[in-house]
Amino acid sequence: MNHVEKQLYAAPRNYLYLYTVAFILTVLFVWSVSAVSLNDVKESGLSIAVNIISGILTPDLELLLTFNSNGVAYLLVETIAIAFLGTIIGSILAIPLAFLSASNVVPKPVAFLTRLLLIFIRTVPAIVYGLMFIRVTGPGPFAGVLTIGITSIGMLSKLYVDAIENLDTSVLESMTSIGCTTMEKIRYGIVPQLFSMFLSIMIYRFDMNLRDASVLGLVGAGGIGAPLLFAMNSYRWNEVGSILIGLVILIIIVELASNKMRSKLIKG
Amino acid sequence: GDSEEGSANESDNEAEASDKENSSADSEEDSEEAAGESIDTLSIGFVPSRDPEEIITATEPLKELLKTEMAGLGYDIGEVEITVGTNYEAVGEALSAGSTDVGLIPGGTYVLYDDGAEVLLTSTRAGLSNDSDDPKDWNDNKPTEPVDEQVTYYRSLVIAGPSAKGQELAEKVNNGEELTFEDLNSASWAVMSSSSSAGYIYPALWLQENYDKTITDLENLVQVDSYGSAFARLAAEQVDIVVSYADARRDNEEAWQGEFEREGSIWDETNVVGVTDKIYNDTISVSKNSEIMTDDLKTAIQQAFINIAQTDAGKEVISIYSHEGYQEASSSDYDNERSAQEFLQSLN
Amino acid sequence: MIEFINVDKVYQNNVKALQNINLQIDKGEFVAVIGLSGAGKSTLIRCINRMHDISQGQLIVDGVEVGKLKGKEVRKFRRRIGMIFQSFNLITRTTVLNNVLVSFVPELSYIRKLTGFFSKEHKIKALTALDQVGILDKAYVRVDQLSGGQQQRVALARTLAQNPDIILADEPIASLDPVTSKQVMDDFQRINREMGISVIMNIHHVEVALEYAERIIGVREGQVVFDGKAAEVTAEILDYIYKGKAEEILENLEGEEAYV
Amino acid sequence: MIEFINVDKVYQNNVKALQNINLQIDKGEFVAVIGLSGAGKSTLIRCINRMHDISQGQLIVDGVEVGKLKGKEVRKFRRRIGMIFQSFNLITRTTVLNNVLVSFVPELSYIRKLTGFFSKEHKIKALTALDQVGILDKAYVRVDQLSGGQQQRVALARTLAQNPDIILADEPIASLDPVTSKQVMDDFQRINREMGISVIMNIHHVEVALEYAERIIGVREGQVVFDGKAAEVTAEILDYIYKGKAEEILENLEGEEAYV
Amino acid sequence: MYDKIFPPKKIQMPNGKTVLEKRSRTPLVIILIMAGLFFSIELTNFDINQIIKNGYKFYMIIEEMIPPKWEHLPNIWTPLMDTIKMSLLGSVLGSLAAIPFAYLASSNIVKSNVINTAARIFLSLLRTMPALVTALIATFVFGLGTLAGTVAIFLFTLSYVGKLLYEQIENAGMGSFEAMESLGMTKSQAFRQAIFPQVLPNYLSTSLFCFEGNVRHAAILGYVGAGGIGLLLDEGIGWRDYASVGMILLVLAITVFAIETVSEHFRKKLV
Ligand SMILES: Nc1ncnc2c1ncn2[C@@H]1O[C@H](COP(=O)(O)OP(=O)(O)OP(=O)(O)O)[C@@H](O)[C@H]1O
Ligand SMILES: Nc1ncnc2c1ncn2[C@@H]1O[C@H](COP(=O)(O)OP(=O)(O)OP(=O)(O)O)[C@@H](O)[C@H]1O
Ligand SMILES: [Mg+2]
Ligand SMILES: [Mg+2]
Repeated sequence: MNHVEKQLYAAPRNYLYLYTVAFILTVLFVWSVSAVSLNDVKESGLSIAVNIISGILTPDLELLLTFNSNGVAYLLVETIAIAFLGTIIGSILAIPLAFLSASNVVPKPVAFLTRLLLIFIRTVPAIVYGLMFIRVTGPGPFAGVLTIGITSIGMLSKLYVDAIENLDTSVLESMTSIGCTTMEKIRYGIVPQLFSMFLSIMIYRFDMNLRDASVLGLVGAGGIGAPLLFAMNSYRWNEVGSILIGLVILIIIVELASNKMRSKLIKG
Repeated sequence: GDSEEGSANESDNEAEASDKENSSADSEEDSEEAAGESIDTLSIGFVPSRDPEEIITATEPLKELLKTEMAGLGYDIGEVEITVGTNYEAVGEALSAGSTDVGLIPGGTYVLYDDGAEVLLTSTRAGLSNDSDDPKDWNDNKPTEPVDEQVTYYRSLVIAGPSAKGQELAEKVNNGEELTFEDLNSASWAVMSSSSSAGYIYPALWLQENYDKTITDLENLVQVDSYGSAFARLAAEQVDIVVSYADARRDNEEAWQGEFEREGSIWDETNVVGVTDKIYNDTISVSKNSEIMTDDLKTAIQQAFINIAQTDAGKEVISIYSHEGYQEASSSDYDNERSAQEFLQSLN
Repeated sequence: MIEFINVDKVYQNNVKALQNINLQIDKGEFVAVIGLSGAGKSTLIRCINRMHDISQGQLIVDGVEVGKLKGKEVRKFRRRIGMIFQSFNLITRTTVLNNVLVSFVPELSYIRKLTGFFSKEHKIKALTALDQVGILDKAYVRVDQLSGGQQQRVALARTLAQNPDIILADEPIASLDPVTSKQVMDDFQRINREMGISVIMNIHHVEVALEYAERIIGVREGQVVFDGKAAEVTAEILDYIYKGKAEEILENLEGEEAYV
Repeated sequence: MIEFINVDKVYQNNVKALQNINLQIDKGEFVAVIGLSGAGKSTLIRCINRMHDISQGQLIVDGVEVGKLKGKEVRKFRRRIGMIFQSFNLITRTTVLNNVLVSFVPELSYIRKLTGFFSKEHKIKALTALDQVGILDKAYVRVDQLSGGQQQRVALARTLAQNPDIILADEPIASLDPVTSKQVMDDFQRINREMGISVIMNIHHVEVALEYAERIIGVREGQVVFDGKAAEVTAEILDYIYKGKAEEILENLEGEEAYV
Repeated sequence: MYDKIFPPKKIQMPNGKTVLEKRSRTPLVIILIMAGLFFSIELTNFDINQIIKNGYKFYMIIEEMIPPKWEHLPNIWTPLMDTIKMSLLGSVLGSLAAIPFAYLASSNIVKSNVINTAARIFLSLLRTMPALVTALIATFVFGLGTLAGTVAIFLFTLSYVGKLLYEQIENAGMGSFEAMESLGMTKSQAFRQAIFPQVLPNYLSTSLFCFEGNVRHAAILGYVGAGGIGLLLDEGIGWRDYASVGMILLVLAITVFAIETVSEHFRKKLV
């Protein structure tokens, strides 16, 4: 046996680990497949689904082109306002939470506790937050703003933490060599790096918040969500269609713009 | 910015209010008008019990009506804000927290949130051509039509659909047989969310009274988001039974043969297999925790709505809820509902 | 003048990085420190501006004993010594000018520090520094859009803006290609000659070191094994500085049996 | 044998990277291509295995006209030509062995391709290749834990495992330090001599090029301005190859007015 | 444009050279953001005073949730498992299906603008479709219950992971991809060998993040009859039984925590 073959057999064997993971995954997968039962599938249900889709595809253009406070255009503007303000509130609230849960910034136990808190914040569904805020503000877009704000915190702080943990700290070394204090290092070494990253994350979340407009509808929190839900509940699918068209156009515009801005922020 | 706007509008409205001669306002109270209190905004919450989209547009005139009416009763209201909650809880919570002043909510919701809400009025509506509690009567006298008589209650129906199971149950009922719980349990049911009076609570009571069982004892039970959805599923034969307010079939008559693509009419294809107790109509309730709420204001609101319901314009507005008038109500009117809820919650 | 007197440096993990160093570097010298990877070059340089504390001995810079400085004094002391790193260590995602302006941060008033507005004089000083290294035209470009050589020049300008007496450079051309390297080394030379700033530089490229530096210090296993004029360096001396390990590496390569 | 006949290469942005190239490189040669940054060295090399398409002229490798190859043929053709990159281009986050094994991927059955399981023979071949470049002992180490020189050797092993006739190397030592560079260059030389594999290499380090290559090709502004034995290269020739641009760069630096 | 309106400032240097300093865009951006804020505040009736005044009311529901109603726990298991099952299945299938779409959407791999744009628009449309609408339609096609929920989650996961994945692919180092091509691999082989391992850790963590999000979203899907724990949640809210809601949320939070921990484990393994 020459040294090449020897090396062949020296391969570290983590097969046990791999097989265990693979086995667990398979079991989980099979188990989850049991959620699927095909016997509920009915022909007539399909035809209703087809009707729904064709309803969506033949939108009520009148609604789309109405420009009063019940028209899609106005509601979209309101939705933008809700998402914008909500994103800003969420982004601001997420900053301290992100720093407190970044394990390279604060001690481990603090990071862990903050993480738990974030999980709780994330777990409460928008509909429950909606109810909580309606108690504070009454129904309407204001409650929507706060709901969007708080539901954004989870993802925002997670992405913030990633950015914080990927900070380029080499610059701090050179600032030390210039004779900067810790505060100066943070202000000039860290903030500029984080600023554009955070901004880009915020823009991304804004884009998502616009899409979450429909969830907002559930709690009567203004914007396009409520009409969308009402139209759905009363099976006026061509109205749903016109609302969705408005939403799609808006979101595609926002996505294009936000992609541009984000890449500009990150790549310069 | 809000308060400024409010006060700016106020003067306009005052002018307006004195311009218009109020037909229905009491002339005695007219004299108090000058010394009237002023309220920046009065917010009214509606539940989405009918077609929310229509509620929004149809209730638009209510704002002016209410302002005029309240002005006549000595209250200058800067702005009437109307919101339609997407669910009952939103309106209930807002009312109990005092972030909404007035709520047009069902009795069930009122009872659930009565820690913070006080009922002022019960609506009256046209009765139906059928008011029997025997399901067979409903099937023999189809379709059901509204009549002139005003009532303060409605009923919920257990309706069997066109599926084989549904037809089988309907057959039995129409032959005068009593359905057993096994019969009912063998069918699949669609119910509304658990706080819905007609879509959950009263059917549950019906089961309790007749079979000593409750809804959660049913094996094939699904919850759906709206009555429209329930009937769509009934038409699609995804479920055999839906529970809904008595009028619902009239509301879905068109869709049945349209979007839901059924051959026969809704009256031919569905049958009533159960009729629940009387359900008290929607209430007009006010918040106990609202800052502006005083006893005088409550009386004024009470009076204003009764007056509005007597004008033609007002009738048209409230017809969206199939309200035709209002009667004063008190908390004890809802004791039945209370015990029903207590009972249901005790099952959980 | 920099003076090492019997300096030792032991890292926390008990690695003896420097042993008994005795050196004297005069103002205006251009010194290249050469030696194998891990020989202790970086440690040597970093002790000078107290990025690392020495463990034993004395290190005196312009009459001040570095080890005795405290808090604020250290920072003040560091301002007189510029430092250049292999990986440039610039603030990414901001402009060249901002990177140079950073060197004025410690001088700013409290409000300016917070808002980040620099005065016109500072801007002019920073631009002048950029001009000295020939990248004035890139002043408003984001640093991540520059080539490696240009980035190193920004770092150089940042250091120049600091108006230092001494520049410490830790392998400033290691990640540059030869053409760019030459330009950067020329910059160093010019700065050294025209402004009389001492330059102490770690460098892997022996031929470059010999070309630009006046004096070569050879470090091997934490000890100074050669110290003399660049012109005096012979192949044997290089062999001596680099040998110990070079052989080891070769041995490793030709090892008969390989284990994981 | 590689033959360039009147080859032109124009990039989509209308940059004329190569102009009228005529070259003939025989089997077993060790050729170094030198020239300034942007001269077209990389382009020249990359045309050979059709990583770039040429715009004009003919490029013939072992009797096959490269430009005429289609889809599958191109891939088959590329398998005979190894390529080494300046930045090694290894698959990070996986072991050295896996990096070498990928060179067998195009030969694998469909299922193996997907699952990534390699046969024992392939593994032995890969290990042998690692042995040839002397890093057999690192076979199961993750590549990101290796030094630059070791990483380049992994790349070399990957290419050797491919069993190529020709190796194209694009600045293989640009990011290595001199000691490691030497080791890697020695590897290239050994492979060239012992296995008779042709090596065509872009290189910035002229002195290294002169030491290892038999033949030097000087490229300037997309044209071959020198082609001859390494021994024949004089200072004037180097000056000629590099000059044009060096001046330009200097001019640039001293430009009077700077705009943003 | 901007520079025309606000001409660059000239900075005169002592040695006679001049530098043109472009006017900073920051004021413009600040003005835009301020305007956005102003309009948003107007439109949404945002009023900070109301928060200060009524803020305490926010906690009332939370207070009622604590302590959670432990007796509710036995009712939670089955629907929770249903929720996890449908989220798991939907997330696994969705993440897998996202790979080909992300591949097609990446401009550095597939060099066809038409295909890239088509794949991106598809993903974007899918993402815009509110989960509630997809879930509702799915209940008609697949019946009321978890299958419909699974389909809705599948589609959402596909769109979300697909978008993030293609962004990661576009940011991946192309060096090794190039090397693979030079070895004679096809594009998809080179992708499998060189790009996929690079994006794998992020792909896994995105998928797991999405899975975790889906468990939470599944809570909402109950609303349209798509099964799972959402029904129970809805019931608790409907009855104002916040102690039960609290119990459900606690169980959900523990589930989310478990998923996150597993996710961290694998990410550390891979990076
Ligand atoms: N922060 C540290 N903690 C512990 N040991 C260290 C530290 N920094 C360096 N060392 C060790 O000290 C010795 C000298 O390191 P140093 O970085 O000074 O070498 P160098 O000559 O700069 O090498 P290179 O050319 O690779 O940069 C090495 O053995 C190294 O492992
Ligand atoms: N993909 C491309 N598209 C357009 N132009 C290119 C591309 N690649 C290279 N060029 C241009 O072609 C010319 C030759 O580039 P090439 O990369 O071949 O130079 P090089 O000699 O390898 O330079 P270096 O030493 O910097 O690697 C340069 O002007 C370059 O800008
Ligand atoms: Mg070092
Ligand atoms: Mg090149």
